[in-house]
Amino acid sequence: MPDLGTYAVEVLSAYAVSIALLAAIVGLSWRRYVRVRAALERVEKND
Amino acid sequence: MIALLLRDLRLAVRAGGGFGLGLAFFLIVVVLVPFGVGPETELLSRIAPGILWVASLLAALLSLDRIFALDYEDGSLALLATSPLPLEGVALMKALAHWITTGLPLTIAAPALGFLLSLAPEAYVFLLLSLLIGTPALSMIGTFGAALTVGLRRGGLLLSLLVLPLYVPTLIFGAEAVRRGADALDPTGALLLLGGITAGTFALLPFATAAVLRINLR
Amino acid sequence: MLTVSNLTCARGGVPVLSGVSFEVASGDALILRGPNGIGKTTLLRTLAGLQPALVGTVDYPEDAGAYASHADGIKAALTVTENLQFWADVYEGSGSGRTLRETALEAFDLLDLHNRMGGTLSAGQKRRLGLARLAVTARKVLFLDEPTVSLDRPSVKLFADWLHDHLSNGGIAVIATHIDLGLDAPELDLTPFKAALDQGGSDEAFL
Amino acid sequence: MSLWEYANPKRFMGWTRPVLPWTFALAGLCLAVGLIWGFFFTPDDFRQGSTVKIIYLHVPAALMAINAWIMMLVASLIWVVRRHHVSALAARAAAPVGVVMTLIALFTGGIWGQPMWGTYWAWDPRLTSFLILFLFYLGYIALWEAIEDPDTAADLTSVLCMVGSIFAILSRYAVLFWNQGLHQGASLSLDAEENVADVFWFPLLVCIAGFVLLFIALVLMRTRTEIRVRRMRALEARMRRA
Repeated sequence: MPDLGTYAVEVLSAYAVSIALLAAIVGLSWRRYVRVRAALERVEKND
Repeated sequence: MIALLLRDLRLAVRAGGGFGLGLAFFLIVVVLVPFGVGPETELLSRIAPGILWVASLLAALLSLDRIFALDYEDGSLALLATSPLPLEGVALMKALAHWITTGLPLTIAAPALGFLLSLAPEAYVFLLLSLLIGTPALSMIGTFGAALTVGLRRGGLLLSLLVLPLYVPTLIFGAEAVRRGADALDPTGALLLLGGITAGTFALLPFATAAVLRINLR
Repeated sequence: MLTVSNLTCARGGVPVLSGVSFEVASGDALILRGPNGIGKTTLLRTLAGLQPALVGTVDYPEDAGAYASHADGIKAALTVTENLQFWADVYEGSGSGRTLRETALEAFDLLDLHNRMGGTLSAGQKRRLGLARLAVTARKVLFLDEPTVSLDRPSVKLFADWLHDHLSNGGIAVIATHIDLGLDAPELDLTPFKAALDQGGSDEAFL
Repeated sequence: MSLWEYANPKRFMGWTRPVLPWTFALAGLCLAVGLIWGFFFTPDDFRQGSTVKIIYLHVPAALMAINAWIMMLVASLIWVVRRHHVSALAARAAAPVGVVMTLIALFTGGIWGQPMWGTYWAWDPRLTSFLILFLFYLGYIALWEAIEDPDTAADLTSVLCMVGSIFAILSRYAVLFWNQGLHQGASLSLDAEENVADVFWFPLLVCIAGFVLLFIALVLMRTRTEIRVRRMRALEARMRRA
C-alpha cells in the first residue's frame, strides 16, 4: 500500500466510488442481458 | 399564418390564465426569495439579476405544455398539418403566441419586481433589454420541447427535464448582461451573444419542431 | 383524379393494408367498407399525407386535398363563425372568406348558431361545424373519416346534399362510413387487402 | 458486401457474440493493469501530492463521457439518414453508460478539486459543463423511456440528440464566458494533458484504453439486449395478430 499522505480519504473514496459505479453499470447491464435472453428464448419456444 | 397567431392569442385571452398565470407565478417566486435568503438589501440587490431571470424562465416553463397539447387533443393539429400552412410556420407562430402571452408580460413586469429586490438603478435598462431579447428564445426552445412531448400522457414533467438544460446558455447570457449592467461594466458582449442565441433558435428550431410534429402525428 | 397504386400502409409500424389500388375520377366518390380495425382510418390518414406509405403511391393534384378526422378541431372558446373564419383564413389567405363562410353556414344549417361558443354546441352541432369546415376549405379532394357520426337524420340529409353538390362540381371524396348516404358511388371493401403477417413491418429486420 | 450489412440486427448478433467476451476480457485487463500501475507504482506529484492518482479515473471517464455523447450523435445521424435499427438501439444502449462516465468524472473531479479549491464543489467551468452534460443525458434517457412506439422513440430521441448537441456546445462556451474570472492556471487546473510527466502518462494511456474498451463492450452487450427486446416485441406482435 503506497503512502497516500493527507489526502488518503479523498483518493481512496474516489477509487472506491468509481469502481463501484463501473461495477454497477456492468452488473445491471449483465443482469438485464441474461433476463432478456431467457425471456426471448421462452417466446421463441412458444412459436 | 397570422390567422393562427390571432386565434391562439384570442384563445389565450378567452380561456383566461394565459396572461395572468405566468405573471402571478413570476411575482410569487420573486416575493418568496427574500423570505428564503433574508431581508438584507445588499444581498438581494446582488442576486436580483439572477432571481429575476430564473423566475421568468420558470414562469415561461409553466405554460409550455399547453402550446400543442390542446390542439393535439381536439384534432386541430392534424388538421393544421394537412392544411396549406407549412408546419414550420405553425411552429413559429405557436412560439410567437407563447412569447406574446408570457415573455412579453414578464418583460414588462420585471422592472417593478426589480424594485422589490432593490436592483441597482443602472441595471433596469439592461434587465428590460435582456428579457426582451432573451425570452423569445425561451419560447422557441420550449415550443420544440412541447412538440417532442405532445403525444405523451404525462409529458409535463418530462418537458421540463428536456427543456431546462436547453435553457442554460440563454439564462447565462441573460443574467450576465443584467449583472454587468448592475456592476457598471459593459454588457454589450452578453447582449450580443443573447441576441445570437435568439436568432439561431428562430432560424433552426422551427424546422426541428416541424420534423418532430410530423413524427408525432404519424 | 385520384390515383392510388399498390399502397401499403401501417399503423404503429405494423402494416395493416397492402396492395390497395383504386382510381377515383372527378365527380365521383368512393366508399370504404370493412369491419372495425381493418385500417380505414389508417388508409385515409395515409391518403391525406399525415403518415408516409410503406409501399406504393398516392397521386392527386397538389394542394387539393382536405382531411376530416373523427375529431373536429373545434375550439370551445371561439364562436361558430370564428371557428370557420379561422379555417377559411388558413386555406385562403383571406379574400372570399366571408362569402364562403356564409354559404357553409347555410349549407349545414348553422346560421342560427353562428354566435354560439364552440363549447356550448351539442355533439351533432359540432359535427356539422366540422363538416362546414370542409366547405370553407374549397378543396376538391376530400378524405372523410366517419363524417356522419352523431348526426341525426335531417343532418345526414344536409351533408349528403352538400356532398352531392360538391361532387357534381368536379369534386372527389373518399369516405369511410357505415351508413348509406344515398350516393350513387362505388364501394371498396378493404377486407381482401388485409396485410399478411410477414409483410414488412418496421420490425421486420428483427425476425 | 457493404459495410452496412454488419448493422443488420441478425448479422450484428452473429458477429458480436464471439467479439463480446474478448472485449470484456481486454477491457478488464487494461483497467486492472492501468489502475494498479497508477495506484501503486507511480510517485506523488510534488504539488498535488497523492491526489494525482485520481487522474487515472478522472481523465478517462471525462473523455468517455463526451465520446459517448458523440457516439450517440453519430448513431442518431445514421438512424435518421439510413434508418438502421441497430444504430438507433446502440445510441439508446450507450446513454446509461455515458451517464455513469459523467458521474465518475463529476465525482472524481470534485474530490480532486478539494485540495486545490478547499471545497468539493466549485463552479469550475469544466465541472459545470459536465453537470450540464449529465442533465442532457437524463433528458435523453427519459424521452426514450417515455415513448411507447420504438421507431417513434428512435426518431424523436435522434432529433433531441442533434438539437441537444448544439446546445451542449453553446452551454460549454456560455459557461466559460460566465466564469472566466475564476479559471485556474494550467498547472493547477484539471487540464491534465498539458503538464503530465511520462511516469503518469503511460499508466494513464493504459487506463484510457481500458475505459474505451469497457465502453465498447458495454455498448455491444446493451445493444444486444435492446435487439432482443425488439425481437421479442416483434414476435409477440405477430402472435397477437395470428
